[in-house]
Order: sequence, then structure tokens, then C-alpha cells
Amino acid sequence: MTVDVQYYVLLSMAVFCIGLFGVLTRRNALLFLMSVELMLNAANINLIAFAFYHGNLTGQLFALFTMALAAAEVAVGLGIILVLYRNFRDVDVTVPTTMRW
Amino acid sequence: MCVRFEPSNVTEMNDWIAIGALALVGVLIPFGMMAVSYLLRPTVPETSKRATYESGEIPTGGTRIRFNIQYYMVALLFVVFDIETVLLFPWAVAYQDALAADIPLVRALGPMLLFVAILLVGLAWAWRTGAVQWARTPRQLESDRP
Amino acid sequence: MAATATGPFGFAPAIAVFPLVAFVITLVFGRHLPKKGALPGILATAGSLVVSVVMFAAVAGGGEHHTTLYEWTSGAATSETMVEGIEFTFGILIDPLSALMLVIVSLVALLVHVFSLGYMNAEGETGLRRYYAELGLFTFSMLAFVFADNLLMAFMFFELVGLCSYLLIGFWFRTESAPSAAKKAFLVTRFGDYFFLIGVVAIAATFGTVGFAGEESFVTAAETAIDDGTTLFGFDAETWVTITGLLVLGGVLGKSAQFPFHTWLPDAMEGPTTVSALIHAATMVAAGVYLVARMFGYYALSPTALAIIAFVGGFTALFAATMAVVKDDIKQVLAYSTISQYGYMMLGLGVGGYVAGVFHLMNHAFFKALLFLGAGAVIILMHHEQDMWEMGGLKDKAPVTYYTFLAGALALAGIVPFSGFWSKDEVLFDALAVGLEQPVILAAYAMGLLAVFFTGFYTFRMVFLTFHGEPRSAAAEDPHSVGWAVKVPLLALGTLATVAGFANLAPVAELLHADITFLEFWLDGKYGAVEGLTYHAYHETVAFEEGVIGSETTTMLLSAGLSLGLALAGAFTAHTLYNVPEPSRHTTKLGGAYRVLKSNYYQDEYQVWLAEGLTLPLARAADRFDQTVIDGVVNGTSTISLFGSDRVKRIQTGIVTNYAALLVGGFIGLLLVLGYLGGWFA
Amino acid sequence: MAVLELPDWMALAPALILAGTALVLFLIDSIEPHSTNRTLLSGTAVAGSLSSLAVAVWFTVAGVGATGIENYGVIDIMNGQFVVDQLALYFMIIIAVVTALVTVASYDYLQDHTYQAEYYSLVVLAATGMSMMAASNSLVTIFIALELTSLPSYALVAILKDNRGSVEAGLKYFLIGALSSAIFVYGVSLVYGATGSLQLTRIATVLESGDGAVGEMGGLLGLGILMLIGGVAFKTASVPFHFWAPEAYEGAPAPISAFLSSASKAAGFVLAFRVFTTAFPLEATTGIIGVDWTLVFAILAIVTMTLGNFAAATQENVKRMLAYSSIGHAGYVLIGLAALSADGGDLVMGAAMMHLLVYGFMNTGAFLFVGLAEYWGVGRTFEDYNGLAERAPFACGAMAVFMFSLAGVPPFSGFWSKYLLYTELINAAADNTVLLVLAAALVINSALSLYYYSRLVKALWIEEPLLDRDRLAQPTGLYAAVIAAAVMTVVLLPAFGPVADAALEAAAAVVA
Repeated sequence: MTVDVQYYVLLSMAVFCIGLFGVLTRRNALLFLMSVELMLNAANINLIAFAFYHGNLTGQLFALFTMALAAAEVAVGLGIILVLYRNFRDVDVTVPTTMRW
Repeated sequence: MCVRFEPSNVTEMNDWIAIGALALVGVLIPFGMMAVSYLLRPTVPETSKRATYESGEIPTGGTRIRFNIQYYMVALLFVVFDIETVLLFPWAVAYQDALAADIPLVRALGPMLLFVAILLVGLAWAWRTGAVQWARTPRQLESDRP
Repeated sequence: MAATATGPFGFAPAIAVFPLVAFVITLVFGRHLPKKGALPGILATAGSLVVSVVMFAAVAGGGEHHTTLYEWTSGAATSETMVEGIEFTFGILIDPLSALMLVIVSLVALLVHVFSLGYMNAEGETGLRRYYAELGLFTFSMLAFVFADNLLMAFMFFELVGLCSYLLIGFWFRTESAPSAAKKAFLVTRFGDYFFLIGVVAIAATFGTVGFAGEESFVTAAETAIDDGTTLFGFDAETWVTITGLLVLGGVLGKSAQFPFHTWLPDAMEGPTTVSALIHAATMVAAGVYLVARMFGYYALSPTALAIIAFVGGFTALFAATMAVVKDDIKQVLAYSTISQYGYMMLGLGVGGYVAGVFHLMNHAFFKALLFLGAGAVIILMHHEQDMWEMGGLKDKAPVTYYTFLAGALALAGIVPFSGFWSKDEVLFDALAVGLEQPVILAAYAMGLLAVFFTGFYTFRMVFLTFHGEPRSAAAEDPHSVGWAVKVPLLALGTLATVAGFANLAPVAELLHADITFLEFWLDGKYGAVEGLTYHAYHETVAFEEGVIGSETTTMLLSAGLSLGLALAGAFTAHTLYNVPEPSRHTTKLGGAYRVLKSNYYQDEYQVWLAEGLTLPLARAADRFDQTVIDGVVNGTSTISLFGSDRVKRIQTGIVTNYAALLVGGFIGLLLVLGYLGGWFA
Repeated sequence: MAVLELPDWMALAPALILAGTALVLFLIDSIEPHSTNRTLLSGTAVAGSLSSLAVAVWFTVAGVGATGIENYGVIDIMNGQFVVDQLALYFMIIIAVVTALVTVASYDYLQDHTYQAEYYSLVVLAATGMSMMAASNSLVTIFIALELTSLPSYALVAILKDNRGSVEAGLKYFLIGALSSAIFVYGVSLVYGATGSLQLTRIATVLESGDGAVGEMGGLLGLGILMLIGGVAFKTASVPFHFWAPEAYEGAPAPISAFLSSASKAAGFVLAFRVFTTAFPLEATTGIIGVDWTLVFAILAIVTMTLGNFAAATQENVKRMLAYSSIGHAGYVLIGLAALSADGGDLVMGAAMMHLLVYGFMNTGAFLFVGLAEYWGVGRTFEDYNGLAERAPFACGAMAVFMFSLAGVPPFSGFWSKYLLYTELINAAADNTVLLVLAAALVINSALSLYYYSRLVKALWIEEPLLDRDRLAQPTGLYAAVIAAAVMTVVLLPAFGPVADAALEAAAAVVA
């Protein structure tokens, strides 16, 4: 028996919201990054579920691209977090506030 | 007066109301919790509150030990190059069919070779600029010194 | 050259371009040129004259020329008369009127340039480069104004003429009086031009065109509108034509120094006398009257406007003539005479006497240039003394000056057969003919007629005081000599002043039944003309009835006899009072009237009061309003904006988590708005 | 050589040349690591961007994308994944020009920098992404191009590794960017869910035919579209996704600020123009999601321009002022999308594209001038700039041109583009109150912007310097770039008519 597509969407929405919650509440840059990854994966769930639903492979293929790009994003992000730590001695994203207003 | 209750037809109801409501709740809950705790909690800033907890012992240092930077470098390179292989996967699946469908070899193989070539340029660059160098020999250090 | 296509008319732009080139050359190289730039000016004006004469001949040969040179902007607005779009262009219109005027202007300008050699160069003035450059620009502006084919172009060059006269009147800017006179001339004429500008805008907005001639002209459009009974801006068409016509007339009154804007002209005597000659005879002042003649078809549509023109003209003629009676400065007398004579032209045009008005404009150009240059010669003779009471007895010492001056004076006074007589008589005859049916015009005519007496009087008072009797000063005993550069223009103009009247011997023609009213034929398009811009066309449009006393011949003779008699009477009075060896100041006998006249009817005083007593407090009140209310609002707005800015930028807290929260919050806000509007939650 | 003889994929040449240049730069750096041969590196980057520009211009002139018998028409690549039309070439030109200016200016700005080759290759890679974005015609390619633009940009902003401002800017840019791209991808997934396709024209076909279940997924589609708008808003620095911009522009090296605020913004807008004109035809989409999506852009435009200009008004730091002004200008350009629902909306969009082109020159120039000031080390605030004109009249003259042009003062081209935008908007607003409100907001904000732009000109030209300065150096590259941008801002005046026609034509072709 197949699961209706809306349950996948519910699942992905939930994952997305969890990720969003993490983005809004986590102050650690790494956790922030992980939360964003969670949101991206929510999109992947959607894509694959809908690819199945629509019966074409476009969504699955796009999910692969999303994964690859997410990895690249993580790489750049980690690099930035490294220099952040070097300059501010912390990975708390709320610490750097030299520029505001 | 006669009131007729019609059972609401679940399938006719817009499914996405539920989704929208969930999204809304999913956002409102964290915000609500943050708001409530902001209103309720007493604010007594104290440095010891932010200190590391080490089973009641007086902490002897930060929670983090610094790893060698190269450790991260290699990890990053691995993540990037490893994940690129997912792009090889659909190609591999379609390759046999493409050849069977009389698509010329250049068109079937060429793009992937180009892709790998670009990756190789990246790898070569990373190698040459020392990103994969775990440790440096004294001679290298000497030559790097201006 | 563009001459290939249109024959000699292709050279038309050169008429104005020559002086412009002279202006540039003089401005750039004047310092190094011999005669400090007089030569380019003389050559250029001579060139203009030649080309003008060619144009004149071409028109005489039945040609006319109307072309657009350059379109500098166009708009898509729809006018009140439903004309789509409007074009603003520079174009050339050469018809009998402008061809005649071009010849007059370039001729007078040439003579003034030549005379300047004697008047300015020989007297060792400094700043001659500036003088000749400005003279060139002045000539250029006037010539371009004359052949302008549309109202806006005319307005632009009209303003340029005003600017140049400002520069030239203030030529001796180191003195105290010249700059103030220049300012006065500029401001008073500008006040009139302000109405002119509004008039141009009104005409453009009403008819969607500013062209003078052809099917596309605003004159034709106005005629159609009146015929169709169109309502324009809430007025019926004729009223609106009157209003716009009067607005344009504001500029005319200012430039042509008509009451009440005449006050600047006597002061303008502060400029070099040559400049005065140019201003009075051919350029600045003539521009006003010329404009009325140029768009006469428009005024002809409105009897009200015409009557106002006529009445103002008649009144100014008398008003200025009375003031001229008591002046002691030779140039002042001439200045008031100019005002008076332009009054005649306005009177002539105002009664529908298009030919008479233009005729007088032409004659006046010659004899007034002559008189001014003559006065300039006298001033040279007198070592720069201008008070007539210091002169006397110059008759024998400077015969050329005397006789040419006398010719001019006779023409000015209107003594037969000098040119002024014929034209003034024609103006007065036309006024009388209309006046017999229209009481207002009759009053204007009466004033004009009365002014003839005063004209004769002050003209000959001037002549007698200057040239006759015994010398009353050392300078008059031993006058300076004058050179050929002074004499040649005087002789040329003297001849013209004497014979120019033969261009239109209307009374003679009437008596002999001979076809010798050449100017009328000329302006009537007998030789060549743009359709609609002819005397006949105008005459049919003008709604005035004409009456006669007895027959037309009787009326004409009566009118001519009256004016000649009055002129002679004036001259004779002057003769008895002043043509004595030791004339005395009879004017003082006038008592209170003398003071009033001497003070120019307190015109300056009331205008100064208008400026200082009325306008200044108003301006102060407006300034206070601006300072407090307007600035308050402006400052308030800026304070609120800056305060708002200070608040707005606080959103940017610098903490990235807050950004994420605000971002998501903003996104959800958008989602709610969109969802609400799209009914997603229903 | 005729364009006709080339294979179709060569139509992407402007983007491919940039990609090749980036690879060449990597190769150079691999052959000689940590090379400091600035002339070679910068020269390669400049040559690459200029050849990209030349090819794009050549294609435009040759008639690629234009309809008509002698032209080549729109070129479709990889089954509609990419499309090269007038719109794409127009934006490729903008991007290549800005890249060239930025790389020329970087020659001096990066004088003592360690990571020369990395810097240039990242710039060129980001430019590749932008150029590809102009031609992308599928949500897949769009997302890849978007990330190809974003990822190097994050690194570029943070490239001054020891400068806290730069690192902080990079972090904020990255975090907001990651969040936005997550939202964008989720939007893509929802749109895919509703329509079953990622290729823009096919999405439009599905929406118009109402095939499958798309009619029942209105809410899903609507949320997806809104999320796509979020992604666009991030790239164009529009409210509420603008929070990264003031910090990123302030903290980044000045040439990078110029690059991001001009080229990256242009890329964001071409993405918006492409997606929303191609994939979501107004009537069909409105029928499904129940609301007109141009409304969102109208709201965003008003809020963005108001917030940008208001926040800019009281800034003390010049670079930050320019950052906020750049947000304000994004608001102006958003009008081009907001007006699409009205008759003549294509003309408004064309006018907005024209404004982007002009903006590309004047804004790049302004940021490069700030780069020049940083090179001189005169400080960052308005007071620090006081009286600079005494020492550097040419550069300050150019800056005055940029400021007045940005403010929209006649006769500079910034005025004409804004005026064109305004008149087209008024024409389109015949019976549309929303657009009238937009026009009013445009006018009010322009007036306010004059205040802070002229404040800078006043500081440069009128105020007395706070302290005596020595002679200022005249770095060739920076000077050349600033002056070139100023010259282009002025030269666009006579060329304004034809270029604006090209923009209007390109817009009309896409909207039709």
C-alpha cells in the first residue's frame, strides 16, 4: 500500500519547521548550519515524494543536485565559521555585532 | 427550527488548510515559548551560569580543544568531492540505455568526462595550494618563509 | 547652401547670422582688430543690408518665404481647440512687412555702426570691443526677431533684444546713472514681458500652435474659433482672443514705451547716443509696434483690443509730447518725442490703419535715427554737453549737421512734404474716419491731433535753442569738428527723412486719382505676400465702421489741413518764443504745470511707490509666511524623516538571529496577507 | 563569421567564457601557488570578462534572440533548460561590464593581499553563475546558478580573513543566504509538487491547461510561489530578506560590495523577470491561487524603497549609506514586476531593466570610489571624506556624477531611467490605484534620497577637511575603473534612446 502524498508533505513541513525553529533559536553557528541542512532535506523529501506522485524523475534528480549543493554550502559555511572563530574566539552567531544600525 | 448537520466531507476540504495550520502552529509554538519564558524568567546575569559544567568540579578550561586546521581542510575536501559522486549516479544509470539508444559516445560520455575534468582541476588546485598537506617538512617551511 | 531650392530666400538666415558672426569675432578677437571691432560690425550689417535688399527685391518680384529651420522640441499635449501636439520651432517668415523691416533695421544698424566710428572711436572711448560686440548681438537679435515665423521664437529674440539694450544702456557702467537706467529699462520692460510670456503660453495652450502665418497659424485658428463660436477656457472665443491679445500687448507696451511703461525710455539716454539712435529708431522700441503689426490679424479679430491699443496710443502721444516741451536736455526731448511717435503708430494700428502704422514706423525709423545721430553730432560739437541752454548758434558752424537735423525735425513735426507729415497724416486720417463712428476712437484721435501741436512746438524749440541765436557757452563758441563717419550717415538719413514719405502719398493719390500709394500696394501683397497677411485681409477682419465728413476727399483734406495747421502753429509758437538771439526760459511761466511736466507727471514717483510702498510690504509678508509656515512645514517634514530614519535603521540590530526572526516574521506576514486575499484559509 | 554557423550551445558563450576564465585562473594558481603576479591574474580576469562582454554584445547586434527573418530568434538549449534571448543577453552585458570594472579596480585594492588567484577566480565564478542565471529557463538550472553565484560571494565577502568586519559580514551574509536558499528550494519543491515540472515554460503550460491535480493545490502553489519570491528577494536585497545587505556591503572589500550590489542584484532581477513572466502567467495563476502575485511585489517594492531610503538618510558611514541606497534602488526596480498586471506592464519592466543598467554603472562606480578612499586610508565616515575634492578632483567629480545620477538629478542618466520608469508607470497606472501609490512612493523616496546623496557631494566638495592631507596616490586600476564608470554614466545620455529601446523590446518579448 502506498502512502498518500500529503503525508509526505506533512512530514517535510514538519522537518522544515523544525529546521526553522533551530535557525531561530540556536546561537551556535554549527547548529544554525545543521538546521538549515534540515530545511534543505525537507525540500528533498518533498521533491522525491512528488517525483513519485507525478511519475517523473525530475524531482529526484533535482534532489541530487540539492544534496551536492548543500554539501558545497556546508563547506563554504564551515570555512566562514573557522575564520569567525579565529577572529571572535567564539562560534556564537550573536557575538559579532560590530556593524549595526 | 430544523438544523441540518452535514458531515463535513474531509476529502473535499482543502487539505492544505491543515498544512498551513501546521506551519502556523509550528512557528507560533517556538515564538510563544520564547515569549512566555522571556516574560516569566527572572534575569540575573551571572558569569558562572555560562561556565562549563564539569560534574561540579571547577572547570579547568574551555570545552573545545583546537584541532589542527588541516583536519578540517581534509574533512571539507572529503565532503565536497564525496558528494559530487551523487551526480555520477544518475549518469551511470542512464549510460547503458543511452548507448543502446544509439546516442553517440561523445554525447553520452563527454559531459561526464568534462565534469570530472573540472573536478580534477579543483583537486589539483587544492593539492598544489597545500590544502591536503597534513604536515610540513622543515624544508617546505623554509621555502614558504619569505 | 540651401539657396538652390528656394532661390534667394535660401540666404535669409544669413541676415541674422552676419551680425552674430560679427558679435563672436568682435568678442574673441576685438582687442586685436583695428578700430576695436567696428569693421566686422560694419561689414556684417552691410552684408545684412545687402541680403535684406535682395529679399526685398525678391518679395517685390512676387516671392515670399516661410520655412522651418529647426524644431527644437515638440509635445503631444492636446490644446483647447483640440489640436493634437505642438511643435516649437525656429523658422523664417519673409513677407512684405518683414522684408521692409529687415531693410530698415539693417540700414539703420549699418549707419549707426558707421556713425560709431566717429562718435565712439574718435572720442577715444574705452571698452569698444564690448560695445561693438553688444551692438552686433543687438542687431542679430532684432533681425532674428523680425523674421521670426512664430510667437515663441519672437518672444525669445524679443527678450534677447531687451537684454542687449540693458547691456548697452549700461555701457558706461562705472557711472552712477547708467547702471540704474539700464536696470530700470530691464525691469520695466521685463514687467511687460511677463504678461507677454503668459500670453504666449495662453495662445499655445489654446490653439496648439504659435505660428504667425499659414493655415497652421494661431491667427487662423482664432478666426475659426470665433466663427465656430467655440468656448475657450470658459470664455467665448472673441473674449479669449482679447484677453490673450492684451497679455501679449503687455510686452508691446513695455518695449515700445507706451503709457504706463514709458518711464524707462527717457532714462535710457544714459547709454551712448548711437545706442539711443538704434534703440529708438529700429530695434528695441520698434520691436513692440512691429509685433503688433506682425500679429495684426490676431488683434484685428478683437475690436476691444484694437480700441485699447488706439486709445493707449493716442493718450501716450499727447502725454509724452507735453512732457517733451519742458525738457532741457536735447536727448530727453528726443526721448519723449519717441514715446509720442510710437503712440501715433499704436493709434494707427489700433484703428485698423495697418498701412498707416507701418508707414509711420518706417518714416520714424529714418527721421528718429537721423535726429539722434544729429544730436550725437551736436554732442560731439559741444564737447559732450547735452543741455540745450548751453548751446545756440551752431547753425553756421556745422551746416551739415544743421540741415540734416532740420530735415529730421521737419519730418518729426509733420511739416509737408517731409516724410513724417505723410505718415502722421495718414494715421490721423484713419483715426478720424473710425472716430466718426466710435466715440472712444474719436477721443484718441483728438489727443493725437492735439499732440501734433506740441510736437511742432517742442521740435522747433529744440532746433532753435540748439542751432539758432547766439552761442551761450564757450563750447558753443568753439565747437569740435566732426568727421566723415558722422556726416555720411546724417546725409543718408537726411535724404531718406525727406523723401521716404513719397512711398505712400495717400492724399495726393486721392486728389489726383493716381496709383502712387506704393506702400499700401506693397503691404497689400500686390507684389508678393503670404496669404492672409495682407492689408486687405486685415481690413476685412477689422470690425470698425468708417465715417466721413462730406466725402472721403473732404475728410482727408480736412484731416491733413488740421494736422499741418497745428504743426505749423506749434512751430510758429516756438519760433516766436525761442528763435531770438537770447531766448529765455519761458517754461517757468507755466508755474505749477511746469513742475508737473518737469516731474514727468510724477510717473516715476508713483511707480517707485508701487514698488516700495506696496510691493515691498507684500513681499515681506510673503517672505514671513515662507519663513514661518512653509519652512516650518518643510523643516518639520525633514525632522520627521530623519527621526523616522533613526528609528528605521534600528531594525538592523547587528544580531543575525534577530535578522532570521524578522525575515521569517516578514515572510509569514506576506503569507498571511496573500492567504487572506487569496482565500486560502477559507 | 556568422552566428548561424555555431552550434546552439555556443549561444551560452558569454557564461562559458567566464567559466573557462575561472578554470584558467585555477590552473595558473596550481602551476604557481600563491602567485602574486597581480598583472597576470587581474589581466586574465579582465580579459575574460571583456571577451564575455564582447561576445554578448556581438550576439545582441547579430540578432540572437530577436525575432524577424534576418535574426536568429530565441535559442533553446538542453530541452529548454537554458534559453538565450534578448533578456538574457541584456543582463549578460550588465554582468560582464560590472565584472570587468570590478576586476580592474581590484588590481590596486588587493595590492598586499595573500589570496590573489583565489579572489579573482571566485569573482569570475560568481559572474559565471550570474551570467548563467540570465539564461536559465528551469528551476533546476536557476537553483544551480543561484548557488554558483552565492557560494563564491560568501567567500569573497569574508576574504579579508583578519578583518573582523569582513568576517562578520561574511557570516551574516552566509547565514541569511543559507536560510533564504533553503526557503527557495522548499518553494521549488512545492511548485514542482503542484505542477509536476521544473521547466518554466512547462510549468506555464500546466498552469494554463489546468492538467492533473494542479487546480486543487492552489495553497501549495501559492506558498511555493511566495517562497520563490523569498529567494528572489534575498538575491536582490529586498525587504524582508535584505538584512544581510547593509552588513555585507559595509564589511566586504569595496570592489566586492560593488560587485554584489550591482551584478548580483541584476542577476536576482533577471531571475525574477524570467521566472515570473515565463512560469506563472498571471491569469492562469491567479485563477489557481486566488490572488494576483504582482501584489506581493507591489508591497515589497514600497516597503523596500521606503526602508532603504529612510535608513540611508542618517547614516554616518559612507559605505553603509550606499548599502541602504542600494536597497532603495532594488525597491525601484521591483516596480517593474509589480506593474506586470497592468496594461503596458512590459514597458514598465523594460524601464526597470534600463534603470538596472544605468544603476550598474553608477552604483559600481560609487562603491569603487569608496574602495579608492579605503585605498587612501582616509576613513569611512562622511566627515572623513570632507574636502577630498581638493586632493583628488577627478575622482571626486566622478563621485559627484554617481551621486547625482543615483539621486536622479537631471541631466544624468539616472534621472532619465528613473523618469522613464516613472512615466511608464503612470501610463500603466491608468486604472490601478496600487500603481499610483507606487508612483507616489517612487517620487517621495527619490526626493528623500537627494538629501543623503547631496550630503556626500557636499562633504567632498564644500566642507573643509578635518586635517591636512598629504598628496593622495593615484592607483591606476581603481582610477581607471571609477573614471570609466563615470564616463559610461555620462555617455549613456546620448545613447539612452537606443539602449532603452533595446530594454523595452527585450521586456516586451519576454512578457508577450
